[in-house]
Amino acid sequence: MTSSSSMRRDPALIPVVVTLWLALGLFIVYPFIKLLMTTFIVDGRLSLDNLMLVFSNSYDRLALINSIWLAVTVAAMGTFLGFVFALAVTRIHLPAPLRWFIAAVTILPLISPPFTSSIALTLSLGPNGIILKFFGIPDFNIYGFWGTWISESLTYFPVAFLTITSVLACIDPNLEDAGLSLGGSPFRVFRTVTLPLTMPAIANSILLLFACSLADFATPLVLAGHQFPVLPTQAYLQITGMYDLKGGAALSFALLVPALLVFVLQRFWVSRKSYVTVGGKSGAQTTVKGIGMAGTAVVMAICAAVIAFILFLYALIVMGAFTKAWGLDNSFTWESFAYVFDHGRKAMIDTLIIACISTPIGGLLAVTIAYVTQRKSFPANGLMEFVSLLNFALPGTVVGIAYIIAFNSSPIVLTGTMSIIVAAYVFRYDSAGIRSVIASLHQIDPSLEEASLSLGASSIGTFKNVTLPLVIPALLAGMKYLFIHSMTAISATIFLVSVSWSLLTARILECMTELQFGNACAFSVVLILLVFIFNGMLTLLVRAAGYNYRGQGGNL
Amino acid sequence: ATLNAYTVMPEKYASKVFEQFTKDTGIKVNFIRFSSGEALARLVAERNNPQVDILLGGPADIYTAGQKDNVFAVYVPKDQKLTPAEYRDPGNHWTGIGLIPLCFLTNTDFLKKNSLKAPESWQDLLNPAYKNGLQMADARTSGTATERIYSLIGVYGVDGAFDYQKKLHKNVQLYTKSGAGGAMPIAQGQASSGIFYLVDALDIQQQGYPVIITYPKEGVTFGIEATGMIAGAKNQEEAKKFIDWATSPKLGQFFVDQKINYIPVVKGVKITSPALDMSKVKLLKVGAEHKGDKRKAYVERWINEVIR
Amino acid sequence: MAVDLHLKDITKTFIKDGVKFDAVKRVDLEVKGGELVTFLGPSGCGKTTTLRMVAGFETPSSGRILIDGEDVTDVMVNKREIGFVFQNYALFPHMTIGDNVGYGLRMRSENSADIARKVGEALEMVGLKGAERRYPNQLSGGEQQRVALARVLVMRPKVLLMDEPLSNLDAKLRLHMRTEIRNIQKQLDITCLYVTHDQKEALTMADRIMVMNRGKVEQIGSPFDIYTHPRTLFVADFIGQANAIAGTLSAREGAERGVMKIGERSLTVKLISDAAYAAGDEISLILRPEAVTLREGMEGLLAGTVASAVFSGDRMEYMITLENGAQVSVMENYFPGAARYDNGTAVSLSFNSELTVALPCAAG
Amino acid sequence: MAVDLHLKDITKTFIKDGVKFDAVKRVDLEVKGGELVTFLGPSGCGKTTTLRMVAGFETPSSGRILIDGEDVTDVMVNKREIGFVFQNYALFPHMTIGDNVGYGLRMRSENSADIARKVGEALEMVGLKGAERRYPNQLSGGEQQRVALARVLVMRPKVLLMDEPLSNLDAKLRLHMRTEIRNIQKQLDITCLYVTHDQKEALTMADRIMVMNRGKVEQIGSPFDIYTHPRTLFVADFIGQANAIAGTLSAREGAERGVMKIGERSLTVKLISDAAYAAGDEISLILRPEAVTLREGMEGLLAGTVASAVFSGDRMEYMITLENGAQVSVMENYFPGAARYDNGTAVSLSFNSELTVALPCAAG
Ligand SMILES: Nc1ncnc2c1ncn2[C@@H]1O[C@H](COP(=O)(O)OP(=O)(O)OP(=O)(O)O)[C@@H](O)[C@H]1O
Ligand SMILES: Nc1ncnc2c1ncn2[C@@H]1O[C@H](COP(=O)(O)OP(=O)(O)OP(=O)(O)O)[C@@H](O)[C@H]1O
Ligand SMILES: [Mg+2]
Ligand SMILES: [Mg+2]
Repeated sequence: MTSSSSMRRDPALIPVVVTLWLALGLFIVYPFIKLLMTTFIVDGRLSLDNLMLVFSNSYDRLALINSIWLAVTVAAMGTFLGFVFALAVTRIHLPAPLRWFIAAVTILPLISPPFTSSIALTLSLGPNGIILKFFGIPDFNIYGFWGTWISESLTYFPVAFLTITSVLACIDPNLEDAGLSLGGSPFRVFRTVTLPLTMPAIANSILLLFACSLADFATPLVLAGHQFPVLPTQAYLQITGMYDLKGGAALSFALLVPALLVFVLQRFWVSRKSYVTVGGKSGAQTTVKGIGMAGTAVVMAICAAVIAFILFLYALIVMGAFTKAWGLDNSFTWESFAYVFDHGRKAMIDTLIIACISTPIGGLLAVTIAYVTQRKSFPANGLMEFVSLLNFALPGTVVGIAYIIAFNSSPIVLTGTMSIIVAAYVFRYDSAGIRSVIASLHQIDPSLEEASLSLGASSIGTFKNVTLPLVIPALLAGMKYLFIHSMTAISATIFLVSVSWSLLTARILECMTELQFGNACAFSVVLILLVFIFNGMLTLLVRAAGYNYRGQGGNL
Repeated sequence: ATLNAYTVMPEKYASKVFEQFTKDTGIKVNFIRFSSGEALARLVAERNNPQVDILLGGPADIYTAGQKDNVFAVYVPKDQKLTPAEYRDPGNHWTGIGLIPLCFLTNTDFLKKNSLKAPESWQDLLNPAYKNGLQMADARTSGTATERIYSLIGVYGVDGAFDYQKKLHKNVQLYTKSGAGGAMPIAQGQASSGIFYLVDALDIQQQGYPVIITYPKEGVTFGIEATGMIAGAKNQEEAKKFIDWATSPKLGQFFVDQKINYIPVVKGVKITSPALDMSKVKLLKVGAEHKGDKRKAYVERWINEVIR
Repeated sequence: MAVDLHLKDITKTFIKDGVKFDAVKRVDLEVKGGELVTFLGPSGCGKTTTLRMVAGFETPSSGRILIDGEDVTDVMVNKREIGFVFQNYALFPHMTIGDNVGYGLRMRSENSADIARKVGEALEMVGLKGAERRYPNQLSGGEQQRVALARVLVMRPKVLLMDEPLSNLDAKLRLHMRTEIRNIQKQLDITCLYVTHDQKEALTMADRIMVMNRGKVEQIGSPFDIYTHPRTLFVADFIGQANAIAGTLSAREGAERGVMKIGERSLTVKLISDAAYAAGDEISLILRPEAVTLREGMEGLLAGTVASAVFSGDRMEYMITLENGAQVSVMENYFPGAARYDNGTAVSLSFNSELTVALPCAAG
Repeated sequence: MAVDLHLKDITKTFIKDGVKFDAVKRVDLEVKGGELVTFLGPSGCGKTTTLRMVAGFETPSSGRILIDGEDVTDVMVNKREIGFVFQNYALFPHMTIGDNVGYGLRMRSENSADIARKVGEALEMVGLKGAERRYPNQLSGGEQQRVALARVLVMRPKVLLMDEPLSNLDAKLRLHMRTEIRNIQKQLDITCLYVTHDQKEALTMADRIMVMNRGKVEQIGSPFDIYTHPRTLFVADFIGQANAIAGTLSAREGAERGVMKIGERSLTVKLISDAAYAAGDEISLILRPEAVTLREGMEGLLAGTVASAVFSGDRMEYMITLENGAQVSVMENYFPGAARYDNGTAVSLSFNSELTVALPCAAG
């Protein structure tokens, strides 16, 4: 469907596109514009004073530069780690339990309830940190760029891992065979064939991580200290500390410029080539030949180190959950869990309900947006793609505030309802799903869809029976991400939670601010368990629905 | 009848308070807790269609800041006279319910290791032994931090206060987002000392960590925990009942009975806890002109002069 | 029941190496209901592209496509009731063979017992009985191709578009499949376009053949017509081997006949009726190697000497140097006892001039 | 320079529909340096699998592979210096045609001027001059196949493994490519395994042919051998058409000769030397349709009546009913003036019994 005749040819899709635009318009564009107006219309006139004021301040200019630098480095490191892990599970012969273990560990940092992991990190790498003591490193100052970078890279690399794995698994190993038979060493074949074919995933993962890091204020809030101001944190402080909503919002809008730039770059980068590796003529079923001894060694070493570090951090949390008073009275106790089940049951249930509602909606939305923008030629497809990314690239606080401003007065009043929380999650965290499905779609030969159409399936039928099952790994990745964030995200929802809905992470945050470290840890442990259980169920559910395709290549 | 509320008090206190209120009046309360800045941001954003009826707790200055956006309603509580005038808004937007002084919180292991005495003067914190060891709140997010500035102004005057902080900055390891954020690291020995509201310091001490609470002999200021009604509240009657209840001796006595570490301001409540006994502490009063409007200027000055 | 198909002057323009380029150039073709037309032409001449436009995967840059008189140029693929066998199979990698073959039937909501039965039959027809549960990547190339074929045949579509459906099958199976396809097609009166590179396939299966070259139609006609009366040198040479022996037209004898001079010899040749010939024009006599009989001696229509003789199983391939120096390739069935001519032997060439044609040289 | 290849009893077992199944069963083949062996066999018989094991994409379930005497069974693909043309092309979708073809040269770190020149030459050879900058998805099926071919030929590997490299090309181009491949292969003394479904290709290109069936080798031999002396009915029938006329062996005359009784007639036939025949055995005479000459009358080796006669362009295809009721197909070159026999005509069949063989019936 390269021609622009989709609309004429396929009127059935028009309602779909209209619905998408309505949804995006309502939950992304409308709040965005409302916030823009609040920010830049002063006394009924357009005024950029807010922005000017902010950027006349050299500290904020520094913050912008820092933000971009941080986002670039986090995107690079996170994508690198994600790629290495993806290689481990798809291109190295490992026993299945070990692969599952690796994949499971990478989920941990994603779950990392806000603040708990940062605390664990400061306990290990901070002043007097356990790891520093162990290795006898004296003067490492975690507060600043390094701490933030380490923490964000660690937190976000799983996003890259999920995106890249689903694409890597679908690369036909016959192509690698071809490279080998032309005399390339396993490593060179990896570099010249496998790696470039993963480009759609890499580009999208970079985009995601860049936006993620650009919008994240929580990590820098704890770890950046004052020498390394970043913009989202500045915006947050401006709003909550200086009670200056407009200034804060204005700062956040500045973040959109680099995000847009990366978006355009990524599109350009990916659009120039073809990455179709899932075709209608299957090569022979073949085993992956790996990436060579040296490559394998490096990959395994990196994985082992990162996994050890992650496990260490989370072990601290688990220990925290079982000790009376961390660092003081390290005796074993169930008290924290008793507290959690006493006081946290409603939060658990509420959180689960919200996550369980958001996830399927988000999944559907992600795959439809990706499909329509990639496969159908409707006007403003590129715009739709970018709009869908907008909420992701803005700091959560700002999105939260935009939502209250937009949905707290007529015509649309949603505050206090669950739907506003669900909408905030779906339209913010769906980006991961959208981007990874897009990356995955690049791999699929359009002739498969043509075949389905020619066999009498409608566009919708084709989508359901052919496209969807082929992008299931990517979609599943996106849905997991959305689910996890629906369970753990806090920045946007702090403004949207209402008296009738209480969320787990809000409780964790409370425990942290009230210095109940043990309770916070216990909550975190429960959260982690819940996420694992539900993730597993999600996977099983999708399998049970008959979606079993896991790519022609790789092991996963 | 129900009442919807935001609170800035810690959850564990707020839930007890509201429970008692329900017991006393039969009015059910739904509430959520926020940090003070978040609470205000949310109230401002919801101005056109307020979701709650009252705000409980939080320093008086967020109430002052909120007045600009007409967030709070004017209401004169029944027992207004029982609260000294200096602890309530002359415009009747808010009324104080408790005081919390600043204090120093120091890790005793650290003191032992360095053979130091617990700090008893602001100047003690400038001791190079504390280098890279102090954690305290960031002025941009935390009421605790602004209170710190007011105290210093009270002691050293405006310019002197900033000069002092510039020196102090050399010893600071981290400015935390929340007022209490540094308390746990001090308890754990990651940091040595810091400046906190007494509530937070007591919290950590009562958990049994090796910390000591001291006060600077030059004096400290205190924050006023307040409460107020939201403009356009949907449950006006219930809101008024709550404000009446909260500003009456009932709540003050409840603080004392439940060992909630605020110092009640309402007349007729006797303080029993030795930790809240302020008789040996020099408490400073900062003129209203410094709070409110000046606050923003101070914070900016703090950003530009201290942390850079 | 059978629908007819009309490609009205369709063109498809691609951007190739930065410049516009017509992959298909004003192709005009009417196909009667139930007719089977094969597309024949060199690799890259636009066969697939034409077929894809008929199917609706591609929109023509200009021109219209009519099915049964109805303009379907802007109609969705799935509304066209066509069956398409892809050159690259386009099997669904995530479905078993059974699901692949049953896909279209499921889309039509047939009941599952029927589907299972039909799928079984179709697979049996292509020699893959019992392979229902396997996945495409567990099949050999030829097996995959047969699945692709079964998937479409099971649908009994009104219009069948096949893009080299048998290219990866062995000769025996190909013959078998060819017959099956032709049977189904005739039985159900399906209109069919069939791309193939196998000239024999094209000749034996087709009602008509369309020969394409560089996006343009060279000739459309019955197999016999195309074989015996190619209108251009290209067609002559493309369909089987052909010798083009240069000479001059010394005289015309009516619309379809003339006298041609080749070297010293004159012979009567057939001309194509609607081309412009004038006496004295250079013309080429198209002579198929297998249409020539060799005799020892010089008595035939043309004569020469054997330049090379190669035995290739069932036939002898000779290269003959004519008296005027031109090289002519000749093929004779070989059977034990048949005459063999050695290098240097003087031989004469005879052929039925009714079954050859002389083309104006410009027509190449 | 030329390396030889030894497949030592290799077997490959797959799990198919839940049961173990040998896709390749104890294949044993020695290929001399510089030899070209074609693999011929029905779709799904294990040709690709065998080739893939030689390349090293697949490890044999048992057996060894030796290149130049050295056991390479466990050597990585890239160390084997082979060139592999994939049945499904396996072009790199993200690289231009130029980069695809130059890939191997870059892996060898040749300098870029050389690479550009060689790539240009290779593309020219396959008729894709100037296509360097395009991407595989902008090429037609046949063009892609040619790129796949160029990508390997440009490498001049020591061992060339080709899996139906010409299946999507038109006859003309196929002929051309066949010659090119054969030239390069001979010139550089490359050892080559070549899978094809085109029997003609197999017969004309190969030094030797290996006929496979269901994973097993049926016969290995020179094209002439395979064609004239098939060892099994399968081979006989698979290579071209063959009539198998049943009869009994009435007497043996030495190792290679016997008297066969078909109906009332007796004739001397050739036997294969190393098979067990006994007088009185049922045997089948393998007779190729094109090896038979028809005469009017009853004087030949066999006789019958014409059951059907079909004209197919250059030949006549007859079906003859023998005196004993067996059906025999016969093909004769047709040229104007040649004799034609109508239905019902009594004809006699003659053939050179040296060029046919009679097989024990069990050999089918
Ligand atoms: N991964 C696999 N699992 C199970 N069976 C397989 C697998 N790969 C191939 N086969 C089977 O092995 C047999 C041999 O396959 P192979 O690809 O070698 O055939 P081939 O001779 O190349 O056939 P073609 O001419 O059709 O390409 C086939 O019957 C095929 O179905
Ligand atoms: N997307 C495209 N962009 C540019 N050129 C293209 C594109 N698709 C096809 N072409 C060109 O159009 C021409 C016709 O292609 P088409 O696939 O119709 O050929 P074909 O006749 O089917 O050839 P084959 O027999 O090799 O399959 C070819 O020269 C091809 O290179
Ligand atoms: Mg084609
Ligand atoms: Mg094969």
